Amino acid sequence: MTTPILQATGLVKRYGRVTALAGSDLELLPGEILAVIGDNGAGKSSLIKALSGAVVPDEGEVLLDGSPVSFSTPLDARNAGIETVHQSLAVSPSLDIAANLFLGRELRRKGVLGSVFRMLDRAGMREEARRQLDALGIMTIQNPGQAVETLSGGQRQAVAVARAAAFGSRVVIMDEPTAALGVRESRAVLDLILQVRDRGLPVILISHNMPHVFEVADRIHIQRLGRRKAVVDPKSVSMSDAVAIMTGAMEPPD
Amino acid sequence: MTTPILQATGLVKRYGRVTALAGSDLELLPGEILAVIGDNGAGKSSLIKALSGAVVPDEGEVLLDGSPVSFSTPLDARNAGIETVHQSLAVSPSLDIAANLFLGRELRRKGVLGSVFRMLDRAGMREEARRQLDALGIMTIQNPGQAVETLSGGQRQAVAVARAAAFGSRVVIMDEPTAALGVRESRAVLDLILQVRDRGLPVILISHNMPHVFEVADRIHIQRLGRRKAVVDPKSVSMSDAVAIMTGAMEPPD
Amino acid sequence: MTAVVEQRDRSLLTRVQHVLHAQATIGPAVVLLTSVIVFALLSERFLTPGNISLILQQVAVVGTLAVGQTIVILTAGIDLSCGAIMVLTSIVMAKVASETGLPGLPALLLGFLVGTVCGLLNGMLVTRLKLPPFIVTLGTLNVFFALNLWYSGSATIRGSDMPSLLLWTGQTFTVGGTRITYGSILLVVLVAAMAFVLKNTAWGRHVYSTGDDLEASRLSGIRTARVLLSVYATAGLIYAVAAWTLIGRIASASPQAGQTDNLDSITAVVIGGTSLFGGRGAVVGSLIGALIVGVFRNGLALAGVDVLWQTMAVGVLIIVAVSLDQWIRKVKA
Amino acid sequence: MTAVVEQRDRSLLTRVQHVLHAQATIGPAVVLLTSVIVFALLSERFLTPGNISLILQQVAVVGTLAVGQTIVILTAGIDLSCGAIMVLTSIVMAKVASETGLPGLPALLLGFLVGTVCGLLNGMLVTRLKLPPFIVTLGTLNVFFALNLWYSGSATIRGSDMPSLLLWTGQTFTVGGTRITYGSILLVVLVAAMAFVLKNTAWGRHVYSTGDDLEASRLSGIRTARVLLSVYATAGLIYAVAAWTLIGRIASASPQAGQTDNLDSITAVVIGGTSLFGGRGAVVGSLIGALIVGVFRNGLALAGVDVLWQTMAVGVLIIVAVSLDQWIRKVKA
Amino acid sequence: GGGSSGGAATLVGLVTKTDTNPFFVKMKEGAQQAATSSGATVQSFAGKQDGDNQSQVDAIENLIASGAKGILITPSDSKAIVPSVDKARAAGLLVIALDTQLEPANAADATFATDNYKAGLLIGQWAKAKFAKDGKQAKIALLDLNPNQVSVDVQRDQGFLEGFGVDVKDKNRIGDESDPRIVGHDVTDGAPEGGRTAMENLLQKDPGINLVYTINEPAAAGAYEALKAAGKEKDVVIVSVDGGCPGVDNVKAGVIGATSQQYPLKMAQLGVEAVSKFAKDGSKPQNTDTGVTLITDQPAEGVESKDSAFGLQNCWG
Ligand SMILES: Nc1ncnc2c1ncn2[C@@H]1O[C@H](COP(=O)(O)OP(=O)(O)OP(=O)(O)O)[C@@H](O)[C@H]1O
Ligand SMILES: Nc1ncnc2c1ncn2[C@@H]1O[C@H](COP(=O)(O)OP(=O)(O)OP(=O)(O)O)[C@@H](O)[C@H]1O
Ligand SMILES: OC[C@H]1O[C@](O)(CO)[C@@H](O)[C@@H]1O
Ligand SMILES: [Mg+2]
Ligand SMILES: [Mg+2]
Repeated sequence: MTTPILQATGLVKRYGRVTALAGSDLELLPGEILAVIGDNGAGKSSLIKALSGAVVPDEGEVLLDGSPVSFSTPLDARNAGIETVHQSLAVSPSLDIAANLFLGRELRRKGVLGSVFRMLDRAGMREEARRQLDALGIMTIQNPGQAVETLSGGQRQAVAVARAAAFGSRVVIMDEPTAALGVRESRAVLDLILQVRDRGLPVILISHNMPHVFEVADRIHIQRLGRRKAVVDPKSVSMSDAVAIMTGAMEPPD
Repeated sequence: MTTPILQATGLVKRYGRVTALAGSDLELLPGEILAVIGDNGAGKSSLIKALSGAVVPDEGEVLLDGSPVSFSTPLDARNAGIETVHQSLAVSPSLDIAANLFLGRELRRKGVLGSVFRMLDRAGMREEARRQLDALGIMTIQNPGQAVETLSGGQRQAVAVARAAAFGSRVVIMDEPTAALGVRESRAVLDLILQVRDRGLPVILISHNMPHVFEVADRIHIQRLGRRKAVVDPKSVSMSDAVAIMTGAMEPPD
Repeated sequence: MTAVVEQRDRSLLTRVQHVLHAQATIGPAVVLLTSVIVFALLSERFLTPGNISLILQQVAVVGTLAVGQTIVILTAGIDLSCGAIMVLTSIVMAKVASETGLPGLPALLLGFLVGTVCGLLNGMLVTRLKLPPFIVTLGTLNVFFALNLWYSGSATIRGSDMPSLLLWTGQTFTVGGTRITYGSILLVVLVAAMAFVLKNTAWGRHVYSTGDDLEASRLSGIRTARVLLSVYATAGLIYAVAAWTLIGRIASASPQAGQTDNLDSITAVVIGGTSLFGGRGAVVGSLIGALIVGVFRNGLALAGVDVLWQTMAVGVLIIVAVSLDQWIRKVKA
Repeated sequence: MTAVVEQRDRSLLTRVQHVLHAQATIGPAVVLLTSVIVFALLSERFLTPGNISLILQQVAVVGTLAVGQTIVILTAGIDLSCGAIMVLTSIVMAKVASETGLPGLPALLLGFLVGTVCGLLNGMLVTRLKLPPFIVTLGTLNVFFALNLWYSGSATIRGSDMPSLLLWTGQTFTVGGTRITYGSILLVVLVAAMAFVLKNTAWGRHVYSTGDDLEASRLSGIRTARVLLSVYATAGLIYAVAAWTLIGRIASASPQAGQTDNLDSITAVVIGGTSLFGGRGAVVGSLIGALIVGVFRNGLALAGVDVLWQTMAVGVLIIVAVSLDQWIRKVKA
Repeated sequence: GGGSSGGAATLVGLVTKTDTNPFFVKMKEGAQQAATSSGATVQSFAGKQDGDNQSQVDAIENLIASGAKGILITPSDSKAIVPSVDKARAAGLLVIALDTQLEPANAADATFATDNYKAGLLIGQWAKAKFAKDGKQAKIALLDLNPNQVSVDVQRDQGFLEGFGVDVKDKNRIGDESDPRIVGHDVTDGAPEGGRTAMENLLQKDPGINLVYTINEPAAAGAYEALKAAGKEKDVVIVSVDGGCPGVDNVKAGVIGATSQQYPLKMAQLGVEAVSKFAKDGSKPQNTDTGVTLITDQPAEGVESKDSAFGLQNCWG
């Protein structure tokens, strides 16, 4: 069996009296789209937060390419090549699109202006942003210099997705990226996910939308009560069975 | 033809340079579920905000039971029997469930305690809340005295939905009530909507989820570019045609 | 909605945290109790009835202001102008009575009216111009202070020129050999009444809800602008009550009084566990907060500690008390 | 994503609003210009080079503080302790030099160090204890002020006892017959440098982004705690520069100075158009804000208006300027 | 105000410590009166509170810019203000310190003030005689101005102690004494609120206090309220400085034992006249002691005093 590119074992995360993760495992194989489904509160977001450095798990281990890693900040995970679109879009409303795309990894000017005066290469970033957005074909944004707060919810979502897709080098994680999107916009994001996978990058996709999940996922991780209940193959399990496992109405096939 | 219970004609709403509503109409017939669909930014939320007093339209008219009304605050609409679940859940996190259910229409104690000292009937409200939640069968909340901030997103959604269903006397409006919900929770909300309709109350449902829309709607209002593009019958139009009209790929049949 | 996995906590600390969490104002109360015990051990004079009564007198003005400040902060506002409103109203009460010979009661009521109007002005600027309360009251602070200087002609009005009603708050009565001022009693009554109203009336609930999430409250059908207006106006009225207490305390009305009381009242509210972000807190906490500061200043003074270190102690206290309170609140129900 | 329906605005007012909106600090700039013109018409003495230079001198201290205050407010913080840090560092610089005979440069650097450490302490309390900046700095304000009283022994240190470097900011040079202090120049240089850094470096961007949405910034991979620490520390350093300017300005170091400068610096920032909610604003605006207040005070004084009305004017100014600015910002791009 | 047109009226600046102490209110009045009779214009400024040096610095500069001929100032910080005074003098203005000496005193062209040391000395001597006569052991509380060791504060406090026969050690420093009769010092900001709290604190330290020195009468009024609330007003002797009408009333009522009366109106009048004269012929005035009178209804052997009737005839505010 191939080593998983990203693996978690026995993750535990407590918030006060609530245990969000009660010993959860996860395996992401190279080049696959792994969907994560589960009821509200099943611990899906908590799981991917632990994988992306957004929270530090109380117990358990995360392995990247087989070697243990410990992310204490989102930056650590990002530096390891893991890009995440969080459920609560992590964008800065007052900054423009280009600034948001490059947030935390700004390009600097060449020469002394950059090295001594630490000047940003604004033009470079705008151009690059323009290029990325075009390449992804996800939307026709007029001007990467537009402030994100002037975008609609769907457009903001697109910026966050574009950022992850553009910079992810090992893993891309998306937490309900289409929840607020219209039909057409959702379609574009699904296409983008497939596109990313086709570039060879594995994707973790959290979604409540079963048709979407069954359309794009290679494998489906079913989360229940803070644990991985099962991993199923969308080609061999029906949508209603997956939902039944998810809600506890049915035991997973073994 | 029956008079629509709620009707809007030529609504216009501008935000600075953006025109969210460019002369939008709407008709809600007695006892029906009217779905409103449209791209992100098509003006769906703006439309129902104008109907529920959350914003005051710049132009246009709203008629309730055939007579013109003008709601300058959400309270006006509520007093007229229109209950709304907004896309950005309007709940008060630090208050408990019962307090949220009765927010703005608190029950007072009987006798002088209530009339002179204006004391709240806390016990009465808790009991009534308990009863409402049970009757709706939407969830098993242990304790109506629990603060809303301790609930999961899905549970909060449920509180907002329960409030609208419990107090709506003329019209219930729901803006993407299932967007953040899991499969099971979405199911419960859809059942609730049907239940409300069966009580004889008409419902406006905004949703991006086409299967949901086609399952419950009696008629579908398609919003595009700030206007009503068409109203279609889900029994005679296919899902893909509805989406095509919504995105402008197809002209509505006339 | 998945049922939540509960678990029994093992650590003692977490258990303590839970017990404390159950009651909102218990954090400040613990701080108060602890400091009282420590100071009682440091000086046998501390726990005498006379000294307790003195502390109550010393916190009466700031404590009364803190009642008004609390309701403003509960709506996610802040009132930098409270001291200025208090001074202005104290001057109005005193000057009108001493110059026109207006009897005590109408003079007092006129002062209450002026305080209410000042508060209303704040409220109108906050709700109509939609400016942050910090900015509004930073502005009106200057305006009210200037009005006060102008109306008073910068002159102090002495107690002997005023009707006795205005000085009543400084009068004492004796209970079991201890002298207590009516001003202290007024504070306690005010706190009790406000606590009742906040807890048991729809208005109180709307105050919390407005501070918690303004837009959500508005969409829920609360007339948030009206709630805010009523809160600022009520706060103004309470500052006028504080003005009455102030007159009694210094037996005069001085246009330069109360200049540090803005921050002092905020300090009391904050130490008392009310969140600056609105929606959370209690007026009883603010009274306790004012008492904590009073106990520290008095206790340190008794122990012969220099004012300088009292100031330092208040600074440290703010940070420690609020941290403690936040630690207690961290446990979600 | 549906294309947005645009429309041409017809009303003149809306058009004016749009033009103003294009440039962030243009609101405050308009206010400044208008007031300069009005005062120039009221008094022929106002627009003389000497008077302009005087206004610059008078705003130098508050303006410098406002530079530090601006970056703190940009992160959605607030610094009530800036005046206390300034006074403390001015006393440290002056006393160390006058008592131990330390030469000017090391004394100055020591002061800078102390300011930075004070700021760092604020930053640590904000990031580690996760307390609201208002509360942290309300606490440290008392702590720093007490330290200042303690270290100074409450005594003013005279300029004649200090090395001349410490007084340099008060020295003047003459340009075209106008005397300009080095302190004013220092302020202008500081504003220019900070404006450059905020606009053109990643750090600047992260300051805005952290203030805009802390959690979003953290999730985007910004080390927000580090950004906040660096902001508070830098602000502390800038307050130390203000201390240097203060010493030059009053040619002495007084432990009693700067008590009202906290609110004054916030006033400058707020009039300058920076949002108290963080993420929006510019340091140039704060300089303009400080100048507006300075122009008003000076202009009214020249016109022979009583201080009382100057105070009133500042109050009204705050509200009017911020309302105007908000009105301009209402136009979404 | 006015003074915008060059050449017409002589502009005189008056910079007081605060706007609110009746003493300074009186000064403003005195200056105004003198200005009307000598054809000058007065523009007044004040600090935000006692001790606010920065506002006074700004005021001096604005007056220089306004073309004032002279400045009358009661310095809040007698040391820190000196460089600004130097600036004004260098710009050709006449600067007169009123009420409170600069440090050094000759930093001003002249000082028109009470001899504050003497004001303190008189009440100290009076208290000493009174306590000797009553055969009581004194327990002294000193309610000073602020921690800044301002000249007026130091002079009165030390004068009082010397008058009372306490070894003051460094005469330029408050609080370095080690006499067991002294219960303690506290600061009042020269205002009633501060006076009350300071009195309360010192009473806590030693409830047996029976002699209270206060920097001025507003502070004394606050102190009295504290004593009253503690039921001690009958057992304690208060001495003060100012001799304003309310203060003298208090002497009459027995609230204050003795007070050193000052003459702020005179200070301001002389000041305005001196500036007017300077504007005409450039002549500079001499230092003037505006006088001090001990007011008490319980005269003491060997200490010259007047009664409250005299006090009321000569009081201000
Ligand atoms: N910061 C937090 N503080 C307290 N409790 C939390 C926090 N984050 C999550 N929880 C709790 O942990 C549990 C798991 O939450 P999580 O967000 O991981 O669920 P989810 O599967 O992503 O749900 P959803 O589908 O609604 O997004 C829930 O009970 C939630 O209330
Ligand atoms: N408060 C506001 N200020 C400025 N622009 C707004 C505001 N509210 C809505 N808009 C703009 O009006 C347009 C219509 O928004 P609306 O929320 O009505 O769309 P919607 O159809 O509900 O979209 P979605 O499906 O994303 O909820 C959008 O371009 C939006 O950006
Ligand atoms: O605060 C001290 C000041 O108070 C006065 O006594 C007036 O009440 C002045 O003489 C003195 O300068
Ligand atoms: Mg989630
Ligand atoms: Mg919407």
